[in-house]
Amino acid sequence: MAVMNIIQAVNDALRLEMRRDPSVLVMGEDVGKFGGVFRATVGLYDEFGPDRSIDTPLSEGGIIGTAIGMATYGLRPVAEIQFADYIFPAFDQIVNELAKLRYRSGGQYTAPMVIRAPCGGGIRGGHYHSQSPEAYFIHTAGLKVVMPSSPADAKGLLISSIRDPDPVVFFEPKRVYRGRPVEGRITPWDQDVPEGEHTVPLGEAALLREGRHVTLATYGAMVHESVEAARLVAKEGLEVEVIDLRTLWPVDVEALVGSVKKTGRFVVVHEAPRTCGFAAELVTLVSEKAFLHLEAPPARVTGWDTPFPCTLENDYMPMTPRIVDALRRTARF
Amino acid sequence: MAVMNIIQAVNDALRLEMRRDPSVLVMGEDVGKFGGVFRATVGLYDEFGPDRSIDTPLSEGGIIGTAIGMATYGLRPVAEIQFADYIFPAFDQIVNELAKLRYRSGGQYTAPMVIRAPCGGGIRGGHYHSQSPEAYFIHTAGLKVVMPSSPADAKGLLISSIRDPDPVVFFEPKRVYRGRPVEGRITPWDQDVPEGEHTVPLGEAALLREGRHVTLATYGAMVHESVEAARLVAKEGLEVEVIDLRTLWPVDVEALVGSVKKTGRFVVVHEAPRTCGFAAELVTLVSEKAFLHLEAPPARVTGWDTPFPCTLENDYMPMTPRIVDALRRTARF
Amino acid sequence: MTPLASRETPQGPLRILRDDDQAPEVPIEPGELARMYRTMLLARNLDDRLIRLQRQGRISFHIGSLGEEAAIVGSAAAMLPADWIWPCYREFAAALYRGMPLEAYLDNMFGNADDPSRGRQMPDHWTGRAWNVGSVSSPVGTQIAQAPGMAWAAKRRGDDVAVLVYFGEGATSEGDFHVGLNFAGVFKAPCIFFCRNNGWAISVPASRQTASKSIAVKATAYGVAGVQVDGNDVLAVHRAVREARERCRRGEGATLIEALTYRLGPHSTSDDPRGYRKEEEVEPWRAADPLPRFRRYLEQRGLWSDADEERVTAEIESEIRAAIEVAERKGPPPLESLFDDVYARRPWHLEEQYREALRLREEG
Amino acid sequence: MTPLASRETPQGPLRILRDDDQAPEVPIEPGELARMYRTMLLARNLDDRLIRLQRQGRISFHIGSLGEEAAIVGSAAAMLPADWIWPCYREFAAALYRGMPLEAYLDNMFGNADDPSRGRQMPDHWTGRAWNVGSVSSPVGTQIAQAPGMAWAAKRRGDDVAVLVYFGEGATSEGDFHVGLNFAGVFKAPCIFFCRNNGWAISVPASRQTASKSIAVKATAYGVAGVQVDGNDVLAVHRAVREARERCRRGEGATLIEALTYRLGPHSTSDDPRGYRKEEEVEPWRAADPLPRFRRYLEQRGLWSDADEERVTAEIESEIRAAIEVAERKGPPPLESLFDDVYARRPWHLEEQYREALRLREEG
Ligand SMILES: Cc1ncc(C[n+]2csc(CCOP(=O)(O)OP(=O)(O)O)c2C)c(N)n1
Ligand SMILES: Cc1ncc(C[n+]2csc(CCOP(=O)(O)OP(=O)(O)O)c2C)c(N)n1
Ligand SMILES: [Mg+2]
Ligand SMILES: [Mg+2]
Repeated sequence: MAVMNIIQAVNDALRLEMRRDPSVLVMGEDVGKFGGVFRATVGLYDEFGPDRSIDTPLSEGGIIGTAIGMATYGLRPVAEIQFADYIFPAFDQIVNELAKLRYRSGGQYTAPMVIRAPCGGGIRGGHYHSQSPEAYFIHTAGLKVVMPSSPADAKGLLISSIRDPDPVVFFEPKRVYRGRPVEGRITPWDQDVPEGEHTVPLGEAALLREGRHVTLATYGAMVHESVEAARLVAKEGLEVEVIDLRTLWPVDVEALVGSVKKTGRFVVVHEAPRTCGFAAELVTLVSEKAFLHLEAPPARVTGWDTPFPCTLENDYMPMTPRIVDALRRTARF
Repeated sequence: MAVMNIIQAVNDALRLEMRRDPSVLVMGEDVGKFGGVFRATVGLYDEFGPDRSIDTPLSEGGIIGTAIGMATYGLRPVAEIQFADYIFPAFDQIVNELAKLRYRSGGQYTAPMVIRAPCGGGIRGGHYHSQSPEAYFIHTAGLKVVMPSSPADAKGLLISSIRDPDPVVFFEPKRVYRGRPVEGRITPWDQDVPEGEHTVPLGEAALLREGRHVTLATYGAMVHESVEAARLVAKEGLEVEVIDLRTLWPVDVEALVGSVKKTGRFVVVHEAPRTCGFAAELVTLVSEKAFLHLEAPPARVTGWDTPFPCTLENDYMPMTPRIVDALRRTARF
Repeated sequence: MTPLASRETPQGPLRILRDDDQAPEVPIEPGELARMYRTMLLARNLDDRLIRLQRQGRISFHIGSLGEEAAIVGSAAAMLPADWIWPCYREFAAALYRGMPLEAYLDNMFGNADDPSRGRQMPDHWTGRAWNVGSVSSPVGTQIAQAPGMAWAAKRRGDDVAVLVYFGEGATSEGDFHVGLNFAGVFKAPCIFFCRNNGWAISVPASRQTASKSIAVKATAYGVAGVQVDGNDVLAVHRAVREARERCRRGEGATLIEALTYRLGPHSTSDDPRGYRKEEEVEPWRAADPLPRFRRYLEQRGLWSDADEERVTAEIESEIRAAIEVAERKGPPPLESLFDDVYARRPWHLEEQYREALRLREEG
Repeated sequence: MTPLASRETPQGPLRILRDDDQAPEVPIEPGELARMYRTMLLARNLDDRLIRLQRQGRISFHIGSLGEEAAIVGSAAAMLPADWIWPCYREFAAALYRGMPLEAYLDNMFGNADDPSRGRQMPDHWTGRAWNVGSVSSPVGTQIAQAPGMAWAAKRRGDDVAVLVYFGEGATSEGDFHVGLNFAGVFKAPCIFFCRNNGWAISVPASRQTASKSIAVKATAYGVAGVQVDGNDVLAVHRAVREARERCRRGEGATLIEALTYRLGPHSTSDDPRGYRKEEEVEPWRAADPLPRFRRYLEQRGLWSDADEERVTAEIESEIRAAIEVAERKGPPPLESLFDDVYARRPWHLEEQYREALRLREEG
């Protein structure tokens, strides 16, 4: 076991996989010599050289297009998009090409690869350093979408993603990249992480807290706000079951539906804008599969339907007080 | 009144708006001299010349980027994306630029414009000539999203979209572009369309059929499948209220919720893939706003979560039999 | 060739087949020359037949190579068997030349149960992995951004494999053209960018795509070699590609080749070019038809005769007829195929959706 | 200038300020020359002050122009008042030169209630419509694809307005660079593409962006004029842009200008360049600092003196101090501003969300 933050855990996963499998490589803007603007690929250039830790020209479309080509030929690229906000110049390559290659070729060609992208707000980054674009990719058939919330999961999920036969979009919640132990809070960051081989299977949610009154599903940085909210309302006797989805798609539907069947109430928390966000999918799934168990309307606690702001970002993101409010209202309904 | 199909109605709307306002222009691949691969801009080059009916190089990013520049300077471009499947190279310009320009500049700059894109399946076009990408744009704050189902609405909504102060993504269901009167069906295409000035306000749904047992919300080509399904189940005594949303976002929430409060049952039909599709948003909205009225789980009748296929496209799209099935099951629940 | 003149660079495009039908030093085996010509004939015949099938409603679509056969076959023939060829949508002749059976091609045209892509894509959107041939995608230009990755991967693996990627001059306007060429330049990828400049992108003339003097000159912007070649001269195309292939082998990186040719037919069966171009423009290009031009060369070398032409044409026709008959009779792919290959394994939601689709089919 | 040599094109970049600090025929009014220099000084001082503010945690971020002041001010000064200037993120000096008040700039730096963009964007992401200055966007290169549209719109309206659009050499790798230049070429848009080639894109050297000989040479690929200029020579930059502006007026279309300069500071306050570049590389560029170079020229013409320098520096410092004091004391924008300007009018769902946010603020 070693104490790591998420960045270190990501770095550890990359290093281990690159040692294990010579076809694995990292690529992107500033990822090579410099080790990435968030330092996720630091040291890999020294250990594996410029052919496996690749500084690319400044083009996300080029990064993903080239990575698709590499993967098609048999390499296993882990491509970094410097901020999730900058994934859109590569959107066509991801949605029309990467996601459809296996299907359109009847399995003749595949491009298993991982796209890593730091996402989310909380660093005063405004419109273009704060977005949470997961819904776009969840809506796209052929992609898997993952977002860890803790160092151990970051490591285990990233290793699983690299080994997965399908393309994975791997979002990293940058607000909790470096951990931030907060007085009195459960902080699953700066955490003990297994050294060496450690995998967390894709498609399995984590039950972070058991409870019988409300089910709360969330992921990424909002896990920590949610756990804190659950802790606060527990003092009022409200027992919240907190589920960290970890793999967003394909989601662990059994964990979700099983819990809601038990609690009868459902709250989803995410930073991304509300309309057509992933919360809508989760609410609908639960309503389809546990309708008769629902005792209150499922609630969405999400970013507002505006571009991500700067000064007022704490009014934008669904922080603990808003989650507490939603839990109380849902429980009281 | 004149009998028109959707293509003719779109053409009529463009011509009238170009006559009314010299800042309106059309642009895109093949839209100028040739009049568009679907003939939507035919005749505009002759009447308005190459500066207002513009053949562009083959680049969707360039089309939208340039259009944003034009709109910022005060022109009113109506940009055609030849197929909605090809909108993704312009995704960054739409999502990061067009949608956010007003917000990020505090209203100093705006880029009111319309992006027209034929969408949807039913023409044996496979992966890349059949997609329905509306959810990506509905999820993006700052955009309005419109999809007509009939010639009269196509004309009225397009004129409103061109005059709207916000950017509008205007999807045209190409399967019903040219009308196809089908024996015994209500076919709101090849329809009488008001000549001259005719607007349909954005944000107002159309009630196509009243009913008291189930509310069915849909849009685009699936309106016609849905109306037929409603007609069929009416023979069994099942009275379905059919709502054509027309403006997808901001949606006419009152019409929707009002109807569900009356019927207690809700079915959404769209061609786009199910997961994180617009149906999830509509189901969630209704569950948030009419929870206690719901007597059955809202049902989604949608495309499957696969790329759009070719040979089996009629198994992919939610055609009348599937809608009938969902209506019966929802009514029986 | 008159029609080329207007689009020539100062040096003029590379030509080998002279007006007197001779050609100096052609380093291609006679057998291969004949095979090249035969493939061009096959493509020509297929185009003709498939357009008729589409008019009869027996297939839904075809996008042909009429007039561009020399550019397509000449380039494919210059590559080595281990090389990768990544197509645009007009290069079925390249795949057939590489060995993809006519049957496999027609299975895709009919989208039947035996289509290796299981009827999921439109006609003319085939995949030929077994012959190191790529997967056709409709979005214009996407393959250009991918090819450098394949080429670089081959280089890193130490394989002597180069990648030939096809596209039209319209595709050069897409961002993907830029990023593909730029990455190839920076990474010295063994990649050959082959632009069929056929004069038109549907209704838009090449002059509207770019204000640059030529497509080949764009190579300068990426520090890669740029070559302009007479695309209706199959030997010149072969030479240009073979030279680019040599540069790849020598580690000198990528080449952008512009083959000047002309789309003699419509863009596809969905198109009628009379709406946007004049017959006067087409006429000189008809006279420059690459098939008779190549045939005259073969004839003067004694490698081809009227008898060969007749015999091979008859062979081709009967092959095509037989293959169509078989392909057309095959049923559609099974419902299950709709839900496979989205992922390596079918996840729970697709399993549910498959069961729902099955129930609906059985009940309806 | 030693440091330029390695990146010169055969002809070498345009230079006007000679090593003896003289310059022939400078057609700029003395008053304007002084104003240019003053703005460069202001930018230099602001950079210094803002970096300190960021270290003190009083602002969250700054991205500076240290070493690039000549490229930025020289280009902005060459444009006419009705022209549009569309910035990247380093050109606050261009906006200030055009008349945007220091207060407005600092309101953005603090994201306060008076920020014209209402604290919605990061520091250094301002908008200056009143001065025909654009809106800063972080995504690299997006403005390049938009500028030709503005320029073409102006031309169609019959306005004598040209558009100057800024970007770094890193941005030339994006697809948007390609499509912007290509559309400008095809539409003969009166547009000036101004690339600050400052040697680095964060940690990536210019040599890694492209294998082409220069950025300027890429103009060939689009049929537009290409010019390379010594970006630390404010007079050469002014001349290159003014000549491009003349081409616009004469209807000759766009120009791509590559200004060779150097980012003397970090990429931004989030960056530490010691992690990727050696001090030896920076040193010669420090010696080529555009401010003393311009000052020596002004001095030898008798347009500037030590006394001027002292007086103006003091003026600038107190202006900055005063503006910071005011800006810092202003409160944040009102909650309502979060929900405005998403659309022209607030739709039902944002009205609902605003009310929800308000309730939460009031209750919490
Ligand atoms: C991204 C994208 N935009 C538009 C289209 C529609 N389209 C199909 S082919 C074509 C013209 C292509 O021209 P060119 O690249 O010259 O190739 P050619 O057809 O002449 O071989 C267009 C616009 C498309 N398939 N993909
Ligand atoms: C699309 C996009 N990708 C990545 C980034 C992150 N990023 C910000 S600035 C920068 C480097 C830009 O270099 P250059 O264009 O040379 O401009 P400079 O900073 O040197 O002025 C990068 C990679 C971004 N802002 N946008
Ligand atoms: Mg072409
Ligand atoms: Mg730079």
